[in-house]
Amino acid sequence: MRYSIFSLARAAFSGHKNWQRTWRDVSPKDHYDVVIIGGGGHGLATAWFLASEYGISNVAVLEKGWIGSGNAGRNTTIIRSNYGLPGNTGFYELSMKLWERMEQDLNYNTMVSQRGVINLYHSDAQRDAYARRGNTMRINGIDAELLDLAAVKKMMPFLNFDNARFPVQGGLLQRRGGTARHDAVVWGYAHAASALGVDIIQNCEVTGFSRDATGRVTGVETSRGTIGAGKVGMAVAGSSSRVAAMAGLRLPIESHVLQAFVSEAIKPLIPNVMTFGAGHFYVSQSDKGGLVFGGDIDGYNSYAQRGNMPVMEDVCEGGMALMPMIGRVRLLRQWGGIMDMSMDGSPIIDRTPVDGLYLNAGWCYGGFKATPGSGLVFAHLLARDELHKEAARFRLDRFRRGAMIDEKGVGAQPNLH
Amino acid sequence: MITSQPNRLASGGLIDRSAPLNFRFDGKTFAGFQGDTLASALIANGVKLVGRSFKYHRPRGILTAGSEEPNALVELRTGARREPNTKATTAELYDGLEAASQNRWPSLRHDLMAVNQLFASIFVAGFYYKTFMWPAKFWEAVYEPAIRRAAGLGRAAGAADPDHYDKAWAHCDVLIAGSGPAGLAAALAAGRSGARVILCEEDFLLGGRLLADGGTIDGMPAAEWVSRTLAELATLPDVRIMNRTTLFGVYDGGTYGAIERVNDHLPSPPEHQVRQRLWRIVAKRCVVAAGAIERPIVFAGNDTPGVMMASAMRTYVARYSATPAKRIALFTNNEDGWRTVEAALGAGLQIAAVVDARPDVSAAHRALAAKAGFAVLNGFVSGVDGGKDGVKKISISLAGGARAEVETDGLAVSGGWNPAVGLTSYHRGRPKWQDDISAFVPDGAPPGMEAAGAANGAFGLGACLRQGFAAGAAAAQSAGRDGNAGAPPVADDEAFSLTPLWHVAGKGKAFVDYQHDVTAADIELAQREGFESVEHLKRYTTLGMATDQGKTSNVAGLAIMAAVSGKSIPETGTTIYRPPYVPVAIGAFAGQHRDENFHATRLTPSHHWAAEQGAVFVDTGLWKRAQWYPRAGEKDWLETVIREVKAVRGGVGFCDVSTLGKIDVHGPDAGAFLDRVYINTFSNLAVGKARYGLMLREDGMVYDDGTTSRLAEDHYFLTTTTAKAGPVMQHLEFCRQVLFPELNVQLTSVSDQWAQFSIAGPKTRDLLREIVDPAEDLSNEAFPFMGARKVSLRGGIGARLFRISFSGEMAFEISVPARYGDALVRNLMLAGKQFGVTPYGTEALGVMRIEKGHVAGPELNGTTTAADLGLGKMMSTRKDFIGRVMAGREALAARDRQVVVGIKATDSARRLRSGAHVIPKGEIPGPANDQGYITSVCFSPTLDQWIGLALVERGRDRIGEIVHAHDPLRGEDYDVELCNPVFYDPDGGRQRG
Amino acid sequence: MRIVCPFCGERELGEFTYLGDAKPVRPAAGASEDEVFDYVYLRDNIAGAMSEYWYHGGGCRAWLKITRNTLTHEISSVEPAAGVGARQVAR
Amino acid sequence: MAEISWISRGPLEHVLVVGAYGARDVAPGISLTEVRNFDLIQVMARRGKGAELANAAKARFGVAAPDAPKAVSASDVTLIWSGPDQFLVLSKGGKHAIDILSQAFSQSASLSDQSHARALISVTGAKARAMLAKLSSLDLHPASFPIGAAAATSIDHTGVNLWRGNDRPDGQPVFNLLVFASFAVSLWHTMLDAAAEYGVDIGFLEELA
Repeated sequence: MRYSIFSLARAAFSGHKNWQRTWRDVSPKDHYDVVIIGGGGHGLATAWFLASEYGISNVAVLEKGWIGSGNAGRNTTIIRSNYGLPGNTGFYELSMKLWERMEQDLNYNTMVSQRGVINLYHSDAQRDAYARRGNTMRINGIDAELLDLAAVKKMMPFLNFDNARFPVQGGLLQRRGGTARHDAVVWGYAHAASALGVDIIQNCEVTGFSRDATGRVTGVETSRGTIGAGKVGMAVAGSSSRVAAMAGLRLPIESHVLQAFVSEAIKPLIPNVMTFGAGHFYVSQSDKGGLVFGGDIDGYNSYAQRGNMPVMEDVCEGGMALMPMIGRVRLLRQWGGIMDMSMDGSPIIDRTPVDGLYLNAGWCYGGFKATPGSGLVFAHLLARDELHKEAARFRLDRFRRGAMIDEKGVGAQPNLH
Repeated sequence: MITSQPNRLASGGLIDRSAPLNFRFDGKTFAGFQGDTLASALIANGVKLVGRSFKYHRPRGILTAGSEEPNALVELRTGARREPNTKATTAELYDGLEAASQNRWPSLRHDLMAVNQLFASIFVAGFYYKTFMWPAKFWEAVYEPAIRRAAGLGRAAGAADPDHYDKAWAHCDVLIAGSGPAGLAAALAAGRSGARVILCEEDFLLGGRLLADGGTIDGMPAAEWVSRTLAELATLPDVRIMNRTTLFGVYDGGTYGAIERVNDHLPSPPEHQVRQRLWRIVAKRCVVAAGAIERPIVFAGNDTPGVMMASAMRTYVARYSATPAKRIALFTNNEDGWRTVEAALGAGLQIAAVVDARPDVSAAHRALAAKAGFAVLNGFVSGVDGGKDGVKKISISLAGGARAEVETDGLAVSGGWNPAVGLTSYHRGRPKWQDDISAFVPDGAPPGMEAAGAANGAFGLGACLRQGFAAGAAAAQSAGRDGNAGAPPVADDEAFSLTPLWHVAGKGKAFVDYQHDVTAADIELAQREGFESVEHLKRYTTLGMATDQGKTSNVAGLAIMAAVSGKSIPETGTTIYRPPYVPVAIGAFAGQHRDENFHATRLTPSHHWAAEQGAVFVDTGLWKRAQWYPRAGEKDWLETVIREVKAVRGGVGFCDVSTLGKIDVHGPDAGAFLDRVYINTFSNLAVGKARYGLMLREDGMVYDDGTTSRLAEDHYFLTTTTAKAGPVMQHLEFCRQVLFPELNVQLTSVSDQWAQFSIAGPKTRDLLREIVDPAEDLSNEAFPFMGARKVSLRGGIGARLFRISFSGEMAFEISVPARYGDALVRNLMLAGKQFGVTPYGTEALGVMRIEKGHVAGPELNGTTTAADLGLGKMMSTRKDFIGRVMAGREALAARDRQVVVGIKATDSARRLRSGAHVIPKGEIPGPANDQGYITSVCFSPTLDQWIGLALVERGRDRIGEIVHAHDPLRGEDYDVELCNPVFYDPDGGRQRG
Repeated sequence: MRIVCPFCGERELGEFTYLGDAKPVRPAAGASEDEVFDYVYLRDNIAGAMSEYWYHGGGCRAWLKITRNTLTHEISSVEPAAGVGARQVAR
Repeated sequence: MAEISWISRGPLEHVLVVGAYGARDVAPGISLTEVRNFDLIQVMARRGKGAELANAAKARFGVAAPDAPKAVSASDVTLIWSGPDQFLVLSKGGKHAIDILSQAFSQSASLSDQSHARALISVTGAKARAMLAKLSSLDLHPASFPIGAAAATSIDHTGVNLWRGNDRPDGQPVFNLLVFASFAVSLWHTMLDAAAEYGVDIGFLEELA
């Protein structure tokens, strides 16, 4: 059923009794050309691109819980392509371009809002680092502006400019950056992929891999039986190591908890997405009115999906330092997601040493913005058995070769990325 | 003109009639009493309409009397103290309180946004996902701004919060949430057992439901029992009662979060006091006696002002002497709802009728009805007639199928009680369904936590007391306190009979989540569209995501979902419960850490002297460092820095470098230890000598650099960069304790012990001779380049001298004990006057290091190897060291790596900027020919032009090549020449001279 | 989280810094690039009880080997690193 | 030749204002006293020399060095545990200075002078615990932190050594804090903020009592 204001109006007359399921409710078939493990944004996007771009629609997406129950539904909804290193820059811009057409692609309003993302700087050294990054972006055809203090004051007069411990000096702005409605991205891909014949199977947990005599993966064992597959793609960020272990693989990944927070809904206060450069704090305001904010990971391996107080306090300290007007705004909810923290802070999209098994992992805390791009390049890899040119550096063997993509420059210490 | 309080009873209640207070709501002045909440005072003044809903802007009244309130949200206070979304039901009244309704325009009574109700048939759950997609550009320009303005609730202040907050720690054996009968009984038992007890109560009064419902405990009225209990608890030295304090979260290891509203009951905090305090409470055991929340029944018109929870209705009557209605109707499915009838009658109010969903109303209740002259109807309320002025009439579907109508101005609703399962579920434990009370009760509580009383599904007063007491005693005992807990308080148990009823089907909007305008029909739609999982339901309809966190709506919502999807309620399950239990001000989480106190500040030993000189300071990590020392008449910082550099290169200057990390490395294996952490060798360094060292991370990238001196056979003095002082210390301790425990070495940070200054320039020795004991020989022969030793200073103090140079000049670094640092600079100034001694800041320091081609922070960026920095030859091939193997990986040895090289503009007048990229000359910039970037730049007074360092592909093989500096961000493009990074004195003759 | 430092007693999380999995052992001098790669980059990333290194940098500066469940954050043992304090460790 | 003089200036000298601070309508609940001059030596046992160091310490100071988080006092010295097999020697000028102690412990320990690396602040008064609860995560209840208890801990993310001295004659507890010199001004302000509501009495001593 096509969605529009007209279909809504028509439905209103019938008391909304005629709406159908957003995605089909199906039982798993015996065999698919491609089985994707993980019904998050990346898995569903991969399925949609397989069907829409690569003509492969005999595809199942297996989700152990309900779709979008992992990080797709726990993130802070930011989209941007302001990366500085080869490998990341082109890929995230590919993703950004796909965001810009997502609603029309999917016939689903994912509320992509290009309200601007600004990274504030507080020192000459930070300014220089952002200048380097912004110039990289421009050289790659991505919009970037280096704002001075006056421009930041004009754009965000509510920041603490007067008595700050680390005064704001300026910022790197990507106007095309912004936010999108995270759940809608999941539902939109599910809706569109399902319409193209993709089977979305919830409450279906993968418990192992079927392998043939050569060791090739031929399918997956699940809580709903064995499902055969020509190829199996993993898109289970947060659980990558656990699923990979079923195939005997060890990954350059640690699982860490990242907390996020939302305030009570208030009338529009913050126009864009901001990151504080002198503390761990970033924020945007949702269309519903809540300030959505976060900071650093808690810093220790965790699968618990919940965090502790020191980080919560640290984040709020950053928020108050940056804009003391939020002191009386109340924090409404606190939650945590499991991040696939890779050893260089960048993702991995590649074949694995196991035939027939493909990996999409290591998104650290940046997976949401990558959703459409990740879907496209992973679909490309699954369909063509070759790396997409914009994801050619996300290889699994880059660590062994020494070709890390380390934006932060902190090395093989995941909790510092 | 202050209105009278028409709906205030003449006597009774827990308000202080001798303390009248004035307040304003939406600009109108009212009167109330000490002991009121804003809600109770509004009720006493006959105000029924207090807010508008989120989506449809429907008129709303007060629903509850506690922190579960979804409707009565106001903007409290004004100006910078304005607090949006404040629950009138928990806001304590104070004299002069100002509140305004929110989310309405232009006024609460005449809210034009209520036009949304006309489109209600379109604005169903999730409608926005299906439209607003065309044209694509319209989202940011048209649709989204309109939605954002319409959404949201109250307005934040928009100005810096003028109040202060702080944070504190507390420790106890037994932490108790709630001061109702279970909580107080738990405190008694634990306290008597000798436990250290903290009891948190969110209300300003202690007693919980006893405050409104009374009862008899130990043969005395509940109020008397409460005051006796509090008196006994006050005699126990380690029992601490914290009212106005909400326990909002439970974290690992028995750490709990609580928010104390220290001064929210006053217009503004007294001087030196905070508004709120965040508590981190560490408790061995926790008893959750947080009570239960009465749940609504979903029926058409259930959001009309004047429809109120039955327990809230009697709270207002009994506790506040405020009457929400004159002629009350009750809609109940359980026995407890009838208590509201008793309370109302006791206060002299009329009962219009009782609609009881249960067929078997007790004879006692029927007798009461007969006596008081009201009807008891077996059936359901199916409609409400009324509007913003309140309820006028209710329609009833009688059990037999007939309909009835009853005129009333206030409908009390009781759908049963839900235990407050928040705290017990915050570690992702899922509450379990208990059939006899048709409610979820705690299960899977965090370690050390136990629920008691109503929070545990025990609704009888006697049971609450028994459970609370037992839980308190058990908690004390498991915390190792086994004193005599004495006898538990005793009370009878009321009958509890309930017939589950969630939703009365019928025409008209029936609200589940009042604040977010989620109706029963929305839930049915969500199910139809496949959003059956409760988490999907929540996200698709926004059920339970409002400021009340669904305290009144979640269970009803999932019960309706269970019904339409043909599952049981426990099969349907609950969503994940997430802290905080009540919304908490962000300012409280930040506490003292805002403005200049966001982070601590570190000052160097010469800071106050530098401030006296008018130095401009720069933040370097937590340090304040002198960036330059302006003099009168200098037009800008550049002029100042040029003067400082010239003074050093032509005479002598000094700079405080105390911020460098300093580590004493002691022990017989100190040399062997350093050999393993540095790429070069230190075990063969002679005593009295210094050496530059480079450390890698285990992944082969450069970690840090610095100079390390050997002061004795078994004592090295290691320095780190300012930025890495802490991390390097941690890394070295890891090497000492974990990687190389067999080495006999000891590490101590001495960063703060020594005031360290670089003294540089051709007249350095002249200046030092003024300071150093004449017996010390500073000649090149006696104290050559890279010499390091202790010396005596004139006037009798000891110091350390290091013949090292960052500037490229003849230079020493001198260390004195930190409390002499101030005296040292003053002595240097005095003694150096004859040589024109000049203090210089970090900027001049940076200029001279670039002139000299020394790498620093911008080049040591964590992605460069020793070879990239031109220091590959330092890597010893004769020993193992951290990072050696990984540094050899193929991509790190690749020919096309970006390496450090010098740059200078071909146009000597051209200013350079860091962050510009390097592109081959004549090519159009693109990802394929982006060959590097400029890392550090300065104006070199020595060369009289801007120079810099850059990381450029094969840079060292391209010396002399003209390349293009491309800086689109700043709109600059210019040619630069790649050159030797050592611009100044490449032979090093000056520093060795 | 609370960690019972064997020297200082129970302390709050903020005093400690996390390093990571304590199972990988640094290969001896002369190890191959593959062995060192495995040590530096590959992780079991256990969901369950895991042995890991923590540093009591905000206290006594001891490195600790802690067994902690990554699903629940429950700590089941804390022991000092081999070379804590003046412990004699054989070469 | 210029006149050279070595005036010792402690880190708090420019910010400590003797007298009352904060709330005035109450009797001061907090007294803060800085001690400006002292010798402070960090002593760390060398590998396998823990017992030897203990003996040498006993011989030198007449008391056993603490092997648990405690502070022990002898006539002219306080030994404060600072970590496994290490302690701080706090004394009044001269007698236990680094050069002297280095001789005494040369066989068994590594020593570093910290005399100038720290500021020493003593906190006392009826509200001392309430104030410290805002700064320190430790449980300072008398049963948990009795006289002589010591801790290496953190305040405002910065390392401190905290120990409880003998009670004041009026029975109020005394908490001593050694804080890093470069952080001292910042922590001093933090302490004043925490103490202000209770009323503060500020003073200093030139030498350790």
